[in-house]
Amino acid sequence: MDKELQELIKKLLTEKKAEWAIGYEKAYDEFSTRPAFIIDPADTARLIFNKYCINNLGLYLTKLKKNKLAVVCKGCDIATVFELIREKQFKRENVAIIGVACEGVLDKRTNKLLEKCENCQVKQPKGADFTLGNAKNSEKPKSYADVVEFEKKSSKEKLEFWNRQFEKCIRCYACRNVCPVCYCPDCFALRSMPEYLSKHVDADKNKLFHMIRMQHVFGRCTDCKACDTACPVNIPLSMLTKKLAKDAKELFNYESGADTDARPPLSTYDEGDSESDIM
Amino acid sequence: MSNEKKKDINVVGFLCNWCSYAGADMTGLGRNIYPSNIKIIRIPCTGRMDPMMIIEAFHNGADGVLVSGCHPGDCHYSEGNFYWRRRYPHLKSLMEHFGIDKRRFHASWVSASEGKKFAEVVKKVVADVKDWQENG
Amino acid sequence: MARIGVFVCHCGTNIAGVVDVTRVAKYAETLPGVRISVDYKYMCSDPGQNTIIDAVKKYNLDRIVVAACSPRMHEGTFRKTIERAGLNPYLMEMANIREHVSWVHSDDKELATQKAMKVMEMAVAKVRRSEALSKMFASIEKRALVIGGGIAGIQAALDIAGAGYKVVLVEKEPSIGGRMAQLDKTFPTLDCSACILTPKMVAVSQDPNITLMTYAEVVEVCGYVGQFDVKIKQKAKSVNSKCIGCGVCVTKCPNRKSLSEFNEKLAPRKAIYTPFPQAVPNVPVIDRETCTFFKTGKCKICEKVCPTGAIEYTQQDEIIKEKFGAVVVATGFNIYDHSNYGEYGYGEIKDVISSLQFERLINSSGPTDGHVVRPSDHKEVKNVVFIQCVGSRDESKHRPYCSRVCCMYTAKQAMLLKDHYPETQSYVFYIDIRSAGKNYEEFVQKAQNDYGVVYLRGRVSKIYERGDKLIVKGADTLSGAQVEVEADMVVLANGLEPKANAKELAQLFHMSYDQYGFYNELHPKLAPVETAISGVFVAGCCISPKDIPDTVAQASATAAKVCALFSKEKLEVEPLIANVNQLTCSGCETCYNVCPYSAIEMEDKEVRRGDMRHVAKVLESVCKGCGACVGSCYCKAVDLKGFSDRQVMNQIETATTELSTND
Amino acid sequence: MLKVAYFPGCSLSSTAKEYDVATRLVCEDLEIDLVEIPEWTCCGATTAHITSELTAAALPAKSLIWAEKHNMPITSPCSACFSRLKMAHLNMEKDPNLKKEVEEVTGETYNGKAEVLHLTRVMLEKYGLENIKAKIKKQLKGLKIACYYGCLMTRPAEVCENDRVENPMIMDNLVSALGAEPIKWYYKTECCGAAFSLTKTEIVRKLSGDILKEAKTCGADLVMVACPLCHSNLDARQPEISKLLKTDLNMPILYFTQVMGLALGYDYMDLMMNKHFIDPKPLLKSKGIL
Repeated sequence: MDKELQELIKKLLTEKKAEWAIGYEKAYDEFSTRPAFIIDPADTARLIFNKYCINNLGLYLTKLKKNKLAVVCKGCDIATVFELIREKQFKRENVAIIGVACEGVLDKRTNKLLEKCENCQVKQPKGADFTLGNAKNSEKPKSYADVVEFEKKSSKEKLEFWNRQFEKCIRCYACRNVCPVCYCPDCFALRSMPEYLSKHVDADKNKLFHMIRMQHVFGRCTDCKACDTACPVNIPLSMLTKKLAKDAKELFNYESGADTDARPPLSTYDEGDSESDIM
Repeated sequence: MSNEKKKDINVVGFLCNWCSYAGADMTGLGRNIYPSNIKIIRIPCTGRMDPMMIIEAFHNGADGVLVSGCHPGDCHYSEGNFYWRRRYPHLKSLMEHFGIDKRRFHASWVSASEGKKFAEVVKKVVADVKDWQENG
Repeated sequence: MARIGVFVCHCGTNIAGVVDVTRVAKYAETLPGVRISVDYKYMCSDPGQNTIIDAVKKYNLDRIVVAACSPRMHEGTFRKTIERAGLNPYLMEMANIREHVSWVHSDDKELATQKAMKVMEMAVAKVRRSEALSKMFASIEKRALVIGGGIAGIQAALDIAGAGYKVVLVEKEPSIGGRMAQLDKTFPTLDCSACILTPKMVAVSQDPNITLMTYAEVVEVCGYVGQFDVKIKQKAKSVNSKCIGCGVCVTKCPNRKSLSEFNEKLAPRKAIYTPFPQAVPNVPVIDRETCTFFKTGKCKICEKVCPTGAIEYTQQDEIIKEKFGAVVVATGFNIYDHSNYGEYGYGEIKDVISSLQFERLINSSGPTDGHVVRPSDHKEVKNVVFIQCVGSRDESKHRPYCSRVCCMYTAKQAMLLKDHYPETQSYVFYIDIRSAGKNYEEFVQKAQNDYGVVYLRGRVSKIYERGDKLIVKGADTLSGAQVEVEADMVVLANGLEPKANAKELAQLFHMSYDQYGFYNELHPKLAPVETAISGVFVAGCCISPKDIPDTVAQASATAAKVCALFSKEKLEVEPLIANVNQLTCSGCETCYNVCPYSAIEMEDKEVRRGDMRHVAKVLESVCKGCGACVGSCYCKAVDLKGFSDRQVMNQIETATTELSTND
Repeated sequence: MLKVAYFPGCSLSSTAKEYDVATRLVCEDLEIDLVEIPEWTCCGATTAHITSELTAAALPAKSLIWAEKHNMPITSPCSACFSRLKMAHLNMEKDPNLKKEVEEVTGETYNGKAEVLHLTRVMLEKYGLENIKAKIKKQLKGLKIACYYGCLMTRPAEVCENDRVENPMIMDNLVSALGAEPIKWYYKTECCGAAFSLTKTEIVRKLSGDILKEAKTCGADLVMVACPLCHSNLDARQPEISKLLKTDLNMPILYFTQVMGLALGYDYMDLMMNKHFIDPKPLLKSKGIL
């Protein structure tokens, strides 16, 4: 597949269909890959795709202010690209999506498949401009069993759980920096007028940061797990992003990144929306 | 978000200017008594209600939060409360996931003429928060 | 550092009777930035306001907090005060320690005082982050819309037109005149309703400043004071402007399947009709629901007989768009539907009639030419029972309010009956007689003393038919006896309630209404014809039940309000609107999508040198300041003047901390 | 087949035995399965509800719980029993504390799911008027019937879910369906004197007398009732009332299931009409029904 990929990108760059191409290349060892940014068609030989291509390259689309881009996407990463198009961060016609079939990626720390790759519905990418390779989608739907289990805890237990987690947080903002939809020009966490978040680092303030971040990405987060994987202190952020996906589905029957023309759940309404909990 | 030390229940109420704030004024005109635990912040419309402000309120140590607006269809700005009606269940669910008990976060529709209802709503919110504090 | 002045009002004993105002003022002094703190008996009085102005000068204050009543009451007053003192009016905040503290926490003075201190502290915290805002002006379309062509709408239209402004009067029915046109005589003078109303109706039709739109309804409203964009649906009358009102079509129409609305369904009417002979405009309409031609495609008699060719079957409903600077809503009332009263026969006993039906029966141009006969068998009546408070003062029917006019019109009806038929005897069952008004009590006394009307204080428990009589069983609470009256007819004093679609109309304008659907005044005493929506005024029974003189007075009051508005060149509007910090805007278009007013525009702009971006911008003249954009912007690029994140966060922080001293 | 939990109540096993017999016969014929609640207890009428709220709720609760457990609507032909069952149900719904207490006393839980219906509603709404019509064997032509509802079947309106308290029509509609003529009269819900039956009989004589007199004036051949107490006041007291009014009223009082039984082809003795003080035989014979 690597050959095919290299040829395709070479063609796109040569024909000026893309100014930049974003793909993966081998990093410091055989278990590591890193993003590769290619301008020169002659440079495409670096490009690879394998089970260590864990990064969501959609992240770089908002950072590269270029008109024409080509990006290598696993099936799951396409949702991110679609979401960013919906959020008007660039136009559909300006990005060539190169979908690559994927049997799941490995967390190199454990050498295990990522949890999201089990029951994956998009091993074979959907909605790409070019698709390379073949893979069979899982027949089982995405499982929310762990979230459902967590929801059963009492609020006190939940509070204690998160307090322990955020005790560990060092506020490195890695989660935010790898998040493709955290592209705000001026993040609330860094503002001083008003100071939404104290710069002081403690469990309480760390939690405030994560609560607000999670609220801000509701209906936008595609549950890509970039933050979860990036966290250096292993805070289970997946437990939060998955909750967002579950709520969007259950409360508003909405799935982020499924449709580039959709109205996200909080920027629209229905006159018959439920209000059972409102006095 | 430690509330253990505090004795008195502390509820922050965000009231839309046109219906619920006026409704709360009506509560006064009717001399309906309600617990003094609630501190009211006037906002133009529940559509203005940024979920972030509610998270900030809990972070600052509020035991309870109430957001109250116009009944659906009555919004002074036509649609504001419809947007709020979507933010509320989402935010409540997310807050619960973080361990903010559901008894601490409430929403209501109180019109400009429902003075008595506002008093009842405040009583209910304070009772719920108390229940959470006492019974966990 | 801010230089804040805090002014605590006693409001006589309204606040000071519960809250220790001196403690509140003392506490204020301990807050950072507060330079002076004063308490005073009536802050809104002249000397009170002067205290503020003097303090601004003496202490060089730049921000003010007034702890007093609701800002909905006096925010405007105190903004003007500090403007007089040379400050920007938006650097003042009110702490509501009356409606939200003293009046609702009078059970515990200590807690009330502590809360008052906190509420004041929150206002200080907010004002610290207030910004000077410059005034904004909007243009005024000097045309008024009057909705409802009853006596209130007619009076308002005439008064506004008389001042030289253009008016469009919209009426749902084919003619103006409203309820007053249905009445026979009016209390307490017993002058004929039509005789005093019809000249005004004619004046409306002849006034060059008034455009009359009958058989029309308001269907959509956008905009705001000075600039209301209104869509009016002109229903197809099927009769065009060639009509000269000769009435041949009505006479010849063979279809009399409908019951006359104007005659309260006591008589049939034709499919082509004018509601009553003195209708204005005197142009008939075709009721397409019942018209033979519209139902079967055959007939067309009216077209054949019309001498001017005015019948136009192909007419369509039309939507007309108009711009108005102000609106008067005068939609009037319906009477309570007594079929909800099982004890009075569920509306199924023919000779138990409503008060309006009685008006039509006794009116000489009514369906019986003024003969008061039983609807069931057209026999004349001898004994008539009147029952008061039907759908009024009745908790069980969710109508606890008094309808105000029923005691008077019942007395009137009993007297008119005796005048017409001296041999009749009337009985009135009542709860209390409420006859407050000029010459009203005398009028009721006259009914009792000169006309021999028997007043029985008590309610009726049952009416039933026995033979051709009605048996009325009730209580006379004054004698303690149960009474039974054998009557020929029972006339119910139906209470007044809002029009069935009153709520829908309110929602078009976003006016607030009470649980019954009566429109809420801005202030029940001091702004009785204004609503919370500036530029929208209300008059007559759509606010609450009232008699004709009060209705006319209110209508003229709305006209005065409209004229005062139109006398200005430009309209000052609140600058409490949204603004976008384009540097932090990501261009996601969320605000653009949620704005109810389309007040957000997206533009491609170089926000910094070399930083070309797709960003949002607020159209200042369109924004109404609802803040839906602020609530949905995750980049925190939009903020709302007067309710900014900095202000709200300061309030939250203060609200959630304890009082800073033990005082 | 419609299955209904049946609460006969005390009267139906004594003074109103004929009501019980007729009801069971008719239901069998209509194929309504009346399942008598095993070991049903007193509904608590008149004594319990004026003395102890808990007893008033706990007594009927046992039957309610049984009906809920067996997933059946619960009915009683007696208006007083019906009223007590329904009241207990509603009071427990309104007051969770009361429900808790009742659950402690009875040792069982109640989920508030029992559907309490008066027997007339079971027949006319659950079973259906059209279905009844289909079963009729004998049209009751020429019979003028005054339907008397009394108080507890229709009031309080919110308890009985009746929107026509002042002029109920449910039994009148039944009478029409059976081929007889319901007379138009307005004493359908007047008080019969009810529980003063034993303590202050002069009140009963006056009030029940008014009702009987009105029925007579309006041309009724017989009065149809759906409550044992109404029946006993109108029937058993009738000889005294006639004496008081100095006229022979001779107004037979029949239970509505007895009237239905006639239309379904049962005879005088099947329906135990011989138990009535005012014998309906001469009337029914003269109309050709017997």
